Amino acid sequence: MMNDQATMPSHNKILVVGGGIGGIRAAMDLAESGRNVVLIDKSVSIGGLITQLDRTFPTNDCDLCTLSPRLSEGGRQEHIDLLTMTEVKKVSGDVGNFTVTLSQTPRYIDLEKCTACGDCFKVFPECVSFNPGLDHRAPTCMRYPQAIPQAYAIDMHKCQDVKALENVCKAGAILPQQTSKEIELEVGAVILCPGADVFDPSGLDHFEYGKNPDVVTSLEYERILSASGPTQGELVRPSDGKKPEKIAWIQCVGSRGLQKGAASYCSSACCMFALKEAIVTKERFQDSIETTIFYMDMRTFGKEYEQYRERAENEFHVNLVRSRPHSIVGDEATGGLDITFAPDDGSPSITETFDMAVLSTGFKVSESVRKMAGTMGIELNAHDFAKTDEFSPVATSVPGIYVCGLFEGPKDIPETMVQASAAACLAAKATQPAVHIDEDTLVNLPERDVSSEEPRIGIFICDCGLNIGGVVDTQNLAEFGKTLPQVAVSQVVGHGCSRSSMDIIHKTIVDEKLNRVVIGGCSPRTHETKFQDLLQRAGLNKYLVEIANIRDQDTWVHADDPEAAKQKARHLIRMATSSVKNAHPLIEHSLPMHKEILVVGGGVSGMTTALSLADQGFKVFLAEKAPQLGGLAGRIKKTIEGRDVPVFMEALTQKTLQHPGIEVIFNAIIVDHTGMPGMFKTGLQIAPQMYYRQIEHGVTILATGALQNRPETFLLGENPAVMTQLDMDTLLEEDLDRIKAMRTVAMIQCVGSRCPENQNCSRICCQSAVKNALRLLDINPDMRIFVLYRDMRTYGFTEDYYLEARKRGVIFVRYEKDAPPQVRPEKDGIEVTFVDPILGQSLALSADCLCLSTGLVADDEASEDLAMIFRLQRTGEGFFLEDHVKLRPLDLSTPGFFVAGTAHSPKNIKECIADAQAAAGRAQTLLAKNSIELGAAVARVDSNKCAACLVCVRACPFDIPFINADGYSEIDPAKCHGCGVCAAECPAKAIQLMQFEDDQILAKLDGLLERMVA
Amino acid sequence: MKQFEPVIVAFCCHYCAYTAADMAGSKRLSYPANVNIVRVPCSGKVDAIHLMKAFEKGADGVYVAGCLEGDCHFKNGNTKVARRVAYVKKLLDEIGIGGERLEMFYMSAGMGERFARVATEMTKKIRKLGPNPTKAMSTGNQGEAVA
Amino acid sequence: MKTESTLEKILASGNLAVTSECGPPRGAVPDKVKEKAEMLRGYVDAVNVTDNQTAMVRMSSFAACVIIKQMGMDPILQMVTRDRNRLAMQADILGAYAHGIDTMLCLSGDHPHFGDHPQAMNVHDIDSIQFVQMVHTMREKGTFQGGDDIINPPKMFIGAAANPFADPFELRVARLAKKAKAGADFVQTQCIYNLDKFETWMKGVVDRGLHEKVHVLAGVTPMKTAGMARYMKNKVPGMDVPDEIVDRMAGVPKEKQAEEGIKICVESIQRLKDVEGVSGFHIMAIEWEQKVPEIVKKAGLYPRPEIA
Amino acid sequence: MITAERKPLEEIIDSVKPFQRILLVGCNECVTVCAAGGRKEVGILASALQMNFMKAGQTIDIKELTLERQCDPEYVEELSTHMDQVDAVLSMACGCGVQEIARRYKDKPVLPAVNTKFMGASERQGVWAERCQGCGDCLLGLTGGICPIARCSKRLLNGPCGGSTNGKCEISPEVDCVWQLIWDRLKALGMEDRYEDIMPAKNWQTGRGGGPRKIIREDLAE
Repeated sequence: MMNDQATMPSHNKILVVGGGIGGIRAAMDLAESGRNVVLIDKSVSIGGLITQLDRTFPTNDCDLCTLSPRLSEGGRQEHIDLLTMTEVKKVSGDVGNFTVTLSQTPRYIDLEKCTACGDCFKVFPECVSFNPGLDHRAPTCMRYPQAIPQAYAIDMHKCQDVKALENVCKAGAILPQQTSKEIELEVGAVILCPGADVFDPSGLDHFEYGKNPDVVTSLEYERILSASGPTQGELVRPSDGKKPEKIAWIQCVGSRGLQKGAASYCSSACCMFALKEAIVTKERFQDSIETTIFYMDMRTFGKEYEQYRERAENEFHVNLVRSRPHSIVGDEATGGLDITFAPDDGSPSITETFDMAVLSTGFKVSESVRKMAGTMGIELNAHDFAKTDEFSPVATSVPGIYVCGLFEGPKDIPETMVQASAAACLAAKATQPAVHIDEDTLVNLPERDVSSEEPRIGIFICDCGLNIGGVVDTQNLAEFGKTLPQVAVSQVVGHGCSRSSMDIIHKTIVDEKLNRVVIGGCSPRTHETKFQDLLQRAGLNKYLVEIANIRDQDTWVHADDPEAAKQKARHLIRMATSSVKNAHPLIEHSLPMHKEILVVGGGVSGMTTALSLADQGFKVFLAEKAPQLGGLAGRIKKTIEGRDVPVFMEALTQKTLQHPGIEVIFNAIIVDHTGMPGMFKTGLQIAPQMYYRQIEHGVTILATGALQNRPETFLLGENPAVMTQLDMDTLLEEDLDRIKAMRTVAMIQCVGSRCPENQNCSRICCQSAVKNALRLLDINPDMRIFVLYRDMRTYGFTEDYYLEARKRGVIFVRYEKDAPPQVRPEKDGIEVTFVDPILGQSLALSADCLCLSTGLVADDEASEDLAMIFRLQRTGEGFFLEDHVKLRPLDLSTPGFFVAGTAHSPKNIKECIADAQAAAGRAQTLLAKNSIELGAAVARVDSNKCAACLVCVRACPFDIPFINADGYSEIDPAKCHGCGVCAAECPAKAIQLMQFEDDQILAKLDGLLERMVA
Repeated sequence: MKQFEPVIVAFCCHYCAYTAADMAGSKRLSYPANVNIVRVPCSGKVDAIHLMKAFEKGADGVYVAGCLEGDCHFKNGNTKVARRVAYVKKLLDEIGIGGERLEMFYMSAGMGERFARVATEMTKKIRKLGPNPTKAMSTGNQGEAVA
Repeated sequence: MKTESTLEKILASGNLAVTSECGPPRGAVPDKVKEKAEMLRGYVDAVNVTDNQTAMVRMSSFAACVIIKQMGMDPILQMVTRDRNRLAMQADILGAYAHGIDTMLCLSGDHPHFGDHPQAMNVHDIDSIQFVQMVHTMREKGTFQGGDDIINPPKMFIGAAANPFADPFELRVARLAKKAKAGADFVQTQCIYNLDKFETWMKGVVDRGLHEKVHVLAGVTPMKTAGMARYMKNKVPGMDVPDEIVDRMAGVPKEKQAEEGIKICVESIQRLKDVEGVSGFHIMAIEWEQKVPEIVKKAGLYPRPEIA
Repeated sequence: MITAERKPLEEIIDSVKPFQRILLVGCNECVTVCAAGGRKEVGILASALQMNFMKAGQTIDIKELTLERQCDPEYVEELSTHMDQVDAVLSMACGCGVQEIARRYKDKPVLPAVNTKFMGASERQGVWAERCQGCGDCLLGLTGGICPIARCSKRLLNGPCGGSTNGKCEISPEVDCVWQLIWDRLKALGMEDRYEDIMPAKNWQTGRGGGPRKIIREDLAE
């Protein structure tokens, strides 16, 4: 399929530049919504930066494992045309019909032929290069085990004997004569997600990076930790291979303008990055290792990130030291690193010795990307990132060219995923869906009838890097598998979900004529479908596989007791094996898809998501509980960049109200809900008459927003001089005289956030404070403004405004969580007392106005009701809980549900808009389908056993069973939700729930309790 | 003589308890390896027979873990099974196996900690109760099912 | 006169009749029967002899009646359908009549559930109304329920029970009508404490002219203590004790409560005397027979008329 | 339907003690519907018995089988193939089933595992109540379709006794006074007057009074 453009009409093609996680997400969203995509990456395989990460917070999963299924999906998607080692030369034309010229440097490998056997590398290691730092023994040019495409690449210049190299390859896949070629395509839109480089600290002599091998960047440290890294996941000190006992992280290297050549912005992701690395390190070595993070402000502003920081400090005892070390000096004697720093309590500098230092280097736009942008005529901002508008976060200055991920601005994975989906949504608008191609017929072998065969079980054990292999001896486990009855094959397959392993399993199934498969790996929740698809491709019914969760539910939780873990792994394998014997082929049912969308909430997110979908011809119902649109954003006057919010909101509201594709339902309360993705039924009651209305829709998007927090502290609500930042925002527009009259204004941050009542960081308060401070100074330049904060979290480019505020004389004073400022009413004002950390003594100031940064809290009441009615999970703070914190940030765990805006977590308007467009993009991936595939896990009645007793009819939570004309219970598989309650209650045992049949469950028990000595 | 290691079967609903178990995994919260999970789409799928057979086959303890009350993905499967569990507890008392070897728990998908705590408590409790009486007589079966 | 019954004669004479009851002992002790009956001599026209009351085994009503008859007093043979089938009942009726017992009360009887033999099978071959009908047939047609002729058919003066207070209330008058229809000559009512409700019922009875067909003897029971009042109110099915009564009993000191009970009982009789359709009183002084004379006196029902 | 209830396990256990190989037979009719003796109950009982004996270090061999209907010879015949491998039959059917097996297999002990209760209806999921005593001479036409024989504690045919309180029977506030129900129904049907007709003494011959009963349909009987 590679490089074959024939199948694709150009008008509906979209070019995605950059095969990082953002590019993959965008490409997959587009492909799933029926668009044809050309995904290009300049490196030899896709994956981008994330493939160098060991694990990601907050679950500390191995990222390769969470990502790789996505990647091979990416590879599998028939709509995606993948070009590696390819860059954009030229773009002309405009939205709807661009002409792009690509240039592809030679790989010297025939992708169709290369089997990735690795022979070429074994003989000629020198011609393969591997380079995200720290690489002593270039293992292979496949940058990580799950690389796509699954093929090598040759660096011909490094090759001495081309002939010999050619001969090495039995597949004859090496093409020395290959030359770089130019490809020209017609595309409707372009999405840029080229990612970013990380700051190179070698220029900073005071950190000895490059001189001293024990000073590494955070990315290099990831590689050291990574199972697929140069040290196979062994944590050793590069200098002498000893296990380090003290590691220091130094934050803001190349960010916040701290060092020469450093960017002035905040790189946003490094704090969590460092915390995660420290926690993972602690996890590995508990108390035998000491981890210290030197930071200025701990910027854990994302959803539940604050709690993650709490855990780092309290559970894992990571030392957080607020200070900027001024030097790292290697100590020849000890071989250690002397780090000198000044504690922020003003006490004199200290020097402490560490074994390793990790520099948390920030992001920067690479030269090549800057050039590319130039050729496209894309406007860049002061920091060379693509310029975007606060009200249109992923659109570049060139219509039809969209941007997502790091190139738009420093950010972490979830935000990148959001922007990717948003960009996909907008790009899709510029193009037409392609003719839908049924994938199965394309890739699957015809299904083999195994009904007459004796079970031939194949057991495949993943080591999942160290996740499983590090705790139990997988080889030994596979041997054990061989001893089980009816097992034909039992083997270890490395990363089972990796492309190569999947191919091995595929081949084994076919060659060994297997008719049942057991995978010993991670949770079926995340990987079952992947392996089911694999079976299908291998010509087996997808329900003939059983997954033994030996990772999440064994090695991850019993790492402390390898023997127990080993025994349990055996149990789980035995259970799965004896149960899979009884599995039999099942057929799935499908239903027509409702293409309508229900959007709940008419704020900026709700309206934007509704419009994004309606613009593409979908019918949208927008249910708003208030009698007008606008939500919280409707009360905001100005953005930090000074944009006029009311004007924007008014336009948005009018567009929404006038759009023929959108029906706005005011005063609407959701009262009931049934159905499944593609055919939901939701009941509304509409005030004031409270009449009832039911809406049929295919997907649901929750944009129910959040509430401005108004805790009754610091005299808020009691004293007219005390107000919230939101009040101040209004005041700034409506009562200039009062502002002019103010001489001193105090602001207190983290009011009602990062506290026991609400552990969350509200994310937006720091920037609002800075925003209002600057506006106050605009009106009244000699006003004295004090901002009392715990950590200034002006992430990304908002750091510039923080800087500006300081330059313009705003005084920022930090306070400790346990020593908050005290306030006392004064005549016409407020006295604020606080402890100055430098002087170490408390100061009092009289303010004309006290401005509280109260942030946002979940609308607990509303979200609780909705969670109840829609059966959704929520976080402790009452925000909706996404399906996967990193990779599916807007998908809720109930299929067909998406969340956008502050209902997900506190966000500013720009982020809400990105969310809204992204949610629309995600929704399209479902709506593109014309039928709903129902699982086969449905209840089936054996009419011979049925006593027509009505128990199932009465027990079914959804009233599906009925006694049919023939006098026995009938259950419509299309309607059955597959809970199995009827099966459990049937007194005649006449009902079985497919995939969970009694004999399968009992067989599991047999497998577990079989009294055999292992 | 090494301490008795019970075999415990936990029937976990896919949407909450099983997810909570995975959550415990990703948070690396360790709990006794004695607990073996059987995944069911809804706790309401767990049949009285499954519970009985688990003990008959030699489990020392069994528990069903479903969604929090009111949160069942299928409306009320969890409360339905809770009634069954209570019924089977009586049966077990009648035949001298001991109803206290069977329990019902509720937890949400996010409650990895609770899953680990429940697993630990249940294991402690069953350790105290000793092996399933059906194994008591047939010699040397004690640790074996675990071995 | 339909029968030889003294009670019938008293009622026919237009006097207010007075009956009371005597529960046979739970043992073969004839003296107990005599003792109780003796207390009533001269103060009542006839003495009900209960039949395994509250489903507790006692000396048979038939035997106790014989003893009382031998004392020269007039017993009323109570019989319940609970313990006998139609054969046994007819047999006993023949036997009783052979001993000169000429008045009886036909009941269905309390459920064994309340008694000392809850395990017992309750027969209920026929119900109380069919029972009345059966005794009536024996007297009027001279045939057994089965249809065969009786040699010297027993001529029983037939009584039944009526509970004006049980539910459904609207059925209560109709139920009396049914008993009348079946051939009841008199009814003795459940103890009356709620006089208003009784009067409502009585009005219904009079409106239908039932009091012409069947004599209504108003049942009264003196209460010993406030506790008893409360018990009757809450625990005894088909019993209606208004709060005023309970409060009034509770209102006086313990040692005075018995006295108060008697007072209430007497006042009730006084008031009921003037209620149209009431043709006498049935004083049920359970295990308190010695108080009956006092009540009868205080109620101005003494001396009893002499009827030859 | 005929309703039944599993006997206390202790009683069942005692009854099977003398035997080594048990054939546990369920019935797919009434006892399945009233959750007393269907396939599922058979499974649960088998498991319970098994455990009980394992506890004592003994093993018992239980074969589970559920017949379409235990009160029909043809179905009961299906057991014949198993009979020589068992020492006793434990039946979870109503009394009819137990007896049918006893009739067919003269030399095998048959033990009842359930108590047959009454002919009833299911009031709701899991609740069954008595409705008919099979008197053989139905009078429901006269009592508004509610049976005083099956549902009055004293089988009164001519109205409520003095114990009827707030629509409940004197024996327990859990029990409805059937005559209250009948009366309400008669009123609803405008048949109040019916009440005053005296219902004559019942002829019990058509019922148990007449000894064991039989129905013979000449046209069908062979």
